[in-house]
Amino acid sequence: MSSRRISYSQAINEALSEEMERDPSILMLGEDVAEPGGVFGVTKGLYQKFGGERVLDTPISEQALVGAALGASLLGVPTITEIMFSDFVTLAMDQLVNQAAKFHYMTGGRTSVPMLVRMVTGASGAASAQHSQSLEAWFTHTPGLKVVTASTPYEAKGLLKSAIRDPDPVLFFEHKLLYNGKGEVPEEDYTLPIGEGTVALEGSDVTIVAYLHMVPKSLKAAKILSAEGISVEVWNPRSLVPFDREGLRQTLKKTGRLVVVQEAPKRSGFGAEIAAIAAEECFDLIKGPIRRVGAANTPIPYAPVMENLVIPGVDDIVEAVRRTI
Amino acid sequence: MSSRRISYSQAINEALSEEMERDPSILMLGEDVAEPGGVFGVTKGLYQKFGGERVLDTPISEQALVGAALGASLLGVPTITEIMFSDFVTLAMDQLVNQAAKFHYMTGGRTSVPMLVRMVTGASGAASAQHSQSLEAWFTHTPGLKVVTASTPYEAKGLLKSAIRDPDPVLFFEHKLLYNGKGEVPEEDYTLPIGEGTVALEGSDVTIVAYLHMVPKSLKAAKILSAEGISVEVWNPRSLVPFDREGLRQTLKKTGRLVVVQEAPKRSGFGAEIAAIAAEECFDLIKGPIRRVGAANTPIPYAPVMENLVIPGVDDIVEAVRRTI
Amino acid sequence: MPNNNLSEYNAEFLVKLYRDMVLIRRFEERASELRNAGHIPGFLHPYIGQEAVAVGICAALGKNDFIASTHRGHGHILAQGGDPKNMYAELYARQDGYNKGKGGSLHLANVDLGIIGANGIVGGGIPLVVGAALAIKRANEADYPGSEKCKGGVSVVFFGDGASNEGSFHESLNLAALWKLPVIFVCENNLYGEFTAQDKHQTIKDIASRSSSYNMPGLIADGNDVLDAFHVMTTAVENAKKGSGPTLLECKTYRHRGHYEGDMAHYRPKEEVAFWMAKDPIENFGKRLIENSLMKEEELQTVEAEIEQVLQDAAKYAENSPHPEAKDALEHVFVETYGGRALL
Amino acid sequence: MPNNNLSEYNAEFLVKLYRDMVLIRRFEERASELRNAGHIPGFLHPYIGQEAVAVGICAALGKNDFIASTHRGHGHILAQGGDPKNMYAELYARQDGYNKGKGGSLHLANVDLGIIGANGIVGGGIPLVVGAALAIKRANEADYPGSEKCKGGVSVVFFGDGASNEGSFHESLNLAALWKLPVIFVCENNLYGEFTAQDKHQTIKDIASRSSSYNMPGLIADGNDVLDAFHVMTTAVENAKKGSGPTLLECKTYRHRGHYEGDMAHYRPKEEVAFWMAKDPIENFGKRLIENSLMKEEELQTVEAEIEQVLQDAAKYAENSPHPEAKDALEHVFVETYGGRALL
Ligand SMILES: Cc1ncc(C[n+]2csc(CCOP(=O)(O)OP(=O)(O)O)c2C)c(N)n1
Ligand SMILES: Cc1ncc(C[n+]2csc(CCOP(=O)(O)OP(=O)(O)O)c2C)c(N)n1
Ligand SMILES: [Mg+2]
Ligand SMILES: [Mg+2]
Repeated sequence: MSSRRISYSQAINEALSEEMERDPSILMLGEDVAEPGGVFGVTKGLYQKFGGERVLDTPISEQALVGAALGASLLGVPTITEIMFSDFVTLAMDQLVNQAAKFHYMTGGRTSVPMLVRMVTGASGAASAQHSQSLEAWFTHTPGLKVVTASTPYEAKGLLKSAIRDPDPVLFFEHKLLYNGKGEVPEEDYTLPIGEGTVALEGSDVTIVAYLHMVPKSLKAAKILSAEGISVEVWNPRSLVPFDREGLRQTLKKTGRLVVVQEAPKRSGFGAEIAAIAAEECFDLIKGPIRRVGAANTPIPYAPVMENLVIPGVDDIVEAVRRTI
Repeated sequence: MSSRRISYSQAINEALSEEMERDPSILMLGEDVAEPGGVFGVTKGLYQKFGGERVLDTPISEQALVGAALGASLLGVPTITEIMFSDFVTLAMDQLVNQAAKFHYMTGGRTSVPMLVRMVTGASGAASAQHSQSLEAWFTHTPGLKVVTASTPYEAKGLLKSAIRDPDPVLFFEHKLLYNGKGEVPEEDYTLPIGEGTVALEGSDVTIVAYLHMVPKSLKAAKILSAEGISVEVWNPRSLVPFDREGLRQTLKKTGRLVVVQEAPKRSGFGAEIAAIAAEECFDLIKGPIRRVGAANTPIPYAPVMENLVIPGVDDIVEAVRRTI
Repeated sequence: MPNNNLSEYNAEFLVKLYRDMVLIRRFEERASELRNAGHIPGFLHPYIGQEAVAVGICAALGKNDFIASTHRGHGHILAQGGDPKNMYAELYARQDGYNKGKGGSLHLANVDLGIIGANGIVGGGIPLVVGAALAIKRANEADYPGSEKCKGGVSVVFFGDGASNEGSFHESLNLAALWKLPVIFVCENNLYGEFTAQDKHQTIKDIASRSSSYNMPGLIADGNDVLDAFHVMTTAVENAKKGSGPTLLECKTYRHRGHYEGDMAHYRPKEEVAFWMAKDPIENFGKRLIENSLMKEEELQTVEAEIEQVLQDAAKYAENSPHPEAKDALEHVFVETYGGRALL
Repeated sequence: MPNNNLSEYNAEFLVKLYRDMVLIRRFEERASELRNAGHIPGFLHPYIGQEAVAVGICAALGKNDFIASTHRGHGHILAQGGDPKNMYAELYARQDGYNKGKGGSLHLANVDLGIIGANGIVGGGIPLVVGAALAIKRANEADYPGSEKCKGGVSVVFFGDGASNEGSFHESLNLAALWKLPVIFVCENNLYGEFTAQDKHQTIKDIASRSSSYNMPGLIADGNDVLDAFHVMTTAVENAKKGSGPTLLECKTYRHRGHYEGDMAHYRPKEEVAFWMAKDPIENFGKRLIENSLMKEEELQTVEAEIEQVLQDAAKYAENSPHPEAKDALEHVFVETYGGRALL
């Protein structure tokens, strides 16, 4: 396969474009996603390519927007929806949680909901408390929703394509700070399997589990630790639901030590679930306390100096690993 | 202190009534809480006692209802709000999560939000997927919110009073299946401290951590296990935020074995947080896998035979404890 | 067209309207009995008194048209062609229920019949039909596998006076109007949301008037007159199908019983109840059919007898339908489970 | 009362209106420069062009009155008495900011000044003022510690045309109307929600007309004429204070710049921009003051000079204000932390 370096946001844009080309029934909806191409520019050119019948700007009405996406999906028109900042999903929780997540189940399997929601997530640029949250854990606690994350352009394109093709409601988390980062992406059509984690870095002393923007941070931490003679394996589950238990077990077999890293507040984040799985199912492999790194249990403050303290940094990861050894 | 046996719902009613009497600024809001006295009858008589100026029926508008409670609280009028079924809070998430939880913080401590939200929760009576959920974990993952639960009439009255007096936003979870259960409650005014767990049953082999309706179920399980010679300690954290880490450590010191029980779906529930705390902070005390009991990761089905399978039962708890020994 | 003039309609059609209303009434009465007898485990919100709305509205619908319903949904679903057998089986929580026992009254659905589902969330169905109409619009524009199922259709949502205060109402009407989608928003104003009278939950009388906020037509029908509901709905459907966009249609009606089984509805003034009982949609329509020599008294009795039989059979069908197995609870969380991984 | 007639008002008042508008304009221009110079880390949504709304509206308010604002909130906060020093300090993310550097532009608040807060969520502030009005009502009825702070007041929310499509708008107006609360809902229709023109997000022109859904008065003011905004608001405030309930007040206006700093606003037709630039609220009001001999050209210059000084001082104040310490981030999650337990 030939490949080239493109940005994460371009990788997403390509996935959207190619999938909409593949399937003429797919619709895209969101606030300023059409003519303006999205606040982060991720959907640029799609309106021009597919027209206003398929790429729709909506009013500022998150509940109706997500509900409309669900209704169309129920009738066999797959939808791709953008939540401009994932914080705004708080306005659409009923449609996602009570309706979309449960439809297939409540109808005894007689309906399906091929609905994809793009969640623009994470702290970036002093956006403060209502534009910086990482809310993925809520949705992993909502049976009926799949939750997928991407940490590189390669993952973004391959996983997003799979997520669009998935017959169930999928929330696809994209981190703002990753949009401009570049990476190798094949020229050819490809998909990555949902539900399979990946070893981002091989190592033998400790496993760091990380996803989204915590993957590059963990890789940096691993580099620093390697200089100290600590060999870190970085394992990225990629999708949180489904979660690759076997992958987790495999890496713990190698290392026996676990540090779980998430950007969301530490309390009750998905990192707790990962730690709990390890403590329940891999206890035989675990050699010491399972450490978690997450944001402080505070809202996200505005001042960069405070934001830096709250959001987990490379230092925090390094420190947690050191304490684990 | 003299006491008498009253129901959990009467205990709540007394707490509401006495607190509104104590503080003439408190307002109560909700759908059908005033004249009708609430769908579950919990607020009966309060409208008659305090009048329509203080006990207000609202339209079916959860977002405005919760937002109005917040606005009044911000101006120094404490509010008590009922979410008739906690599933409906999905419609008020912005006001709770983006606004109420963060106000004190975002304003650098210059405002406060003495707001109490009663969350009627849990599965009961084949109410199916949209009237049965246990959503407390979401709110424990939202810094700025306190999360309190009650498992007996005594706890309900004492904790609710503390929660109403608390200067921060508190979500108070009440389980429908507990409403009719009776228990001893003092005649005199009393409060129970938020942030302190309680040993519901002393034991030495295994600790079960449980809250809400899982407490009585765990006590039943303990009885069965006791007949098999297994001595179970049942520890109830009462409040999830703040969480009594020291209490958890104390019980684990005794038993070294942990089973965490919740009614919510197992994945990413608050039980995961408890297990993760134990695996991180009490690893030195832990003798074997930390088991979790929670609902199956499915929506709640209608048919009782299926609901029974999904919601954790006494059997499930017994089985988990047996596997832990 | 004088919408109330029986002579405008053929007799067969009129008898069917009558029959469908009786079916709903008796279905609900029996459901209540079956619940009291312990056969139905969950909530029931009886539709009794409002039959003319469901029947009049759905009579204006055809293939490729879709409805979304509410917690008080049995009437809508029967009117849209739901089979009492599978409906009772669902209420009984059995395998032959439309939802295989997983949904119950609040979630009865069958997309093949154009029923997007009852709903446990007040106002929850309103955004869904905006999406359904979007799918219809897509199917009108392009061919793709399945597009034939909704080409040319309209989508309809039922909701109550109480629901008209939810944010979803506002957002959905705005969106449908903006996109000129083929939606009819049918508000059944039965004067109460649970135990709260309309004048204690909103400051307007005619909910139809809210259409002006969206530059959308707002129509009012007598919700106790099946022909009026049908007639007004026909106009709205025509407009939707010819691309003129959505309509808000308010049907004024009343529920005869409490909000749910068990509610004695003491909060309603006696005179109000009496006023509306005198406007019983079935009794009055039956009388008119007789007065106009379209049916005879005995024929009304025959309808009753036939329906009695249908419902007896349906209840028996439900009773004989196997219970689901406990482990069925673990199915249908996802279509694609990735070898079970998604379920853990 | 001929609202536009300068002779109805005293000169001091008129000069203050002018001055307040200039303060906002220059505050925003400078904020933009300070951001470009790297002093302000977060988003900015400049209020330039809409000054007459904030100033006209807040001029009708007094002690015990409260406002809630939006992402485009600086103008409202200045008009309500916010001090540029503490505002710039907040934008700079410093300790002397109104929010001690924890909030930033989107969350500027000071309840003591009657400012319930800017808001990062479109429509997020609308329910808050319904609650504020409820507190006012309670304070009017009863005495309790603190009740003197809001007795007799009104509460006011600013929001945009885009926000009028959020469910919170609908629910809040219905609730306020039902309870006849002293609220004024001020919609600043600047014809765009982000990059989307009004006719692409709703099918009406006059958002004030949505008041009819709540049987509430709906008024329209020229949002580029500070006296008109003031006059219409005065009526609404009087009604609210005498117990007649809420008003929806639409102010027609325009933002001169892009949605946020960095947006070049290419999506707007040149003629439209030119049309509105010609209606500049400050320039035109200044001209009228001169024409009516209420101010002289030099006096306008003096105002400019004074404000230049105020803002220079404010920026200096901000620059000299200490940075918060990183560990301050861990404070103010709760009032009561139960000895730190609540924070872990
Ligand atoms: C979001 C939400 N809030 C509250 C409820 C509880 N509830 C069920 S039915 C109902 C009343 C609905 O009134 P209306 O819309 O007029 O319909 P009707 O019952 O009169 O048919 C309420 C409040 C609910 N199911 N969902
Ligand atoms: C709930 C929510 N949705 C979307 C956004 C992103 N956003 C910020 S401002 C804005 C436009 C608001 O338009 P309008 O209400 O007209 O106010 P204006 O910007 O014109 O002052 C949008 C969509 C948001 N902040 N909150
Ligand atoms: Mg009703
Ligand atoms: Mg605008």
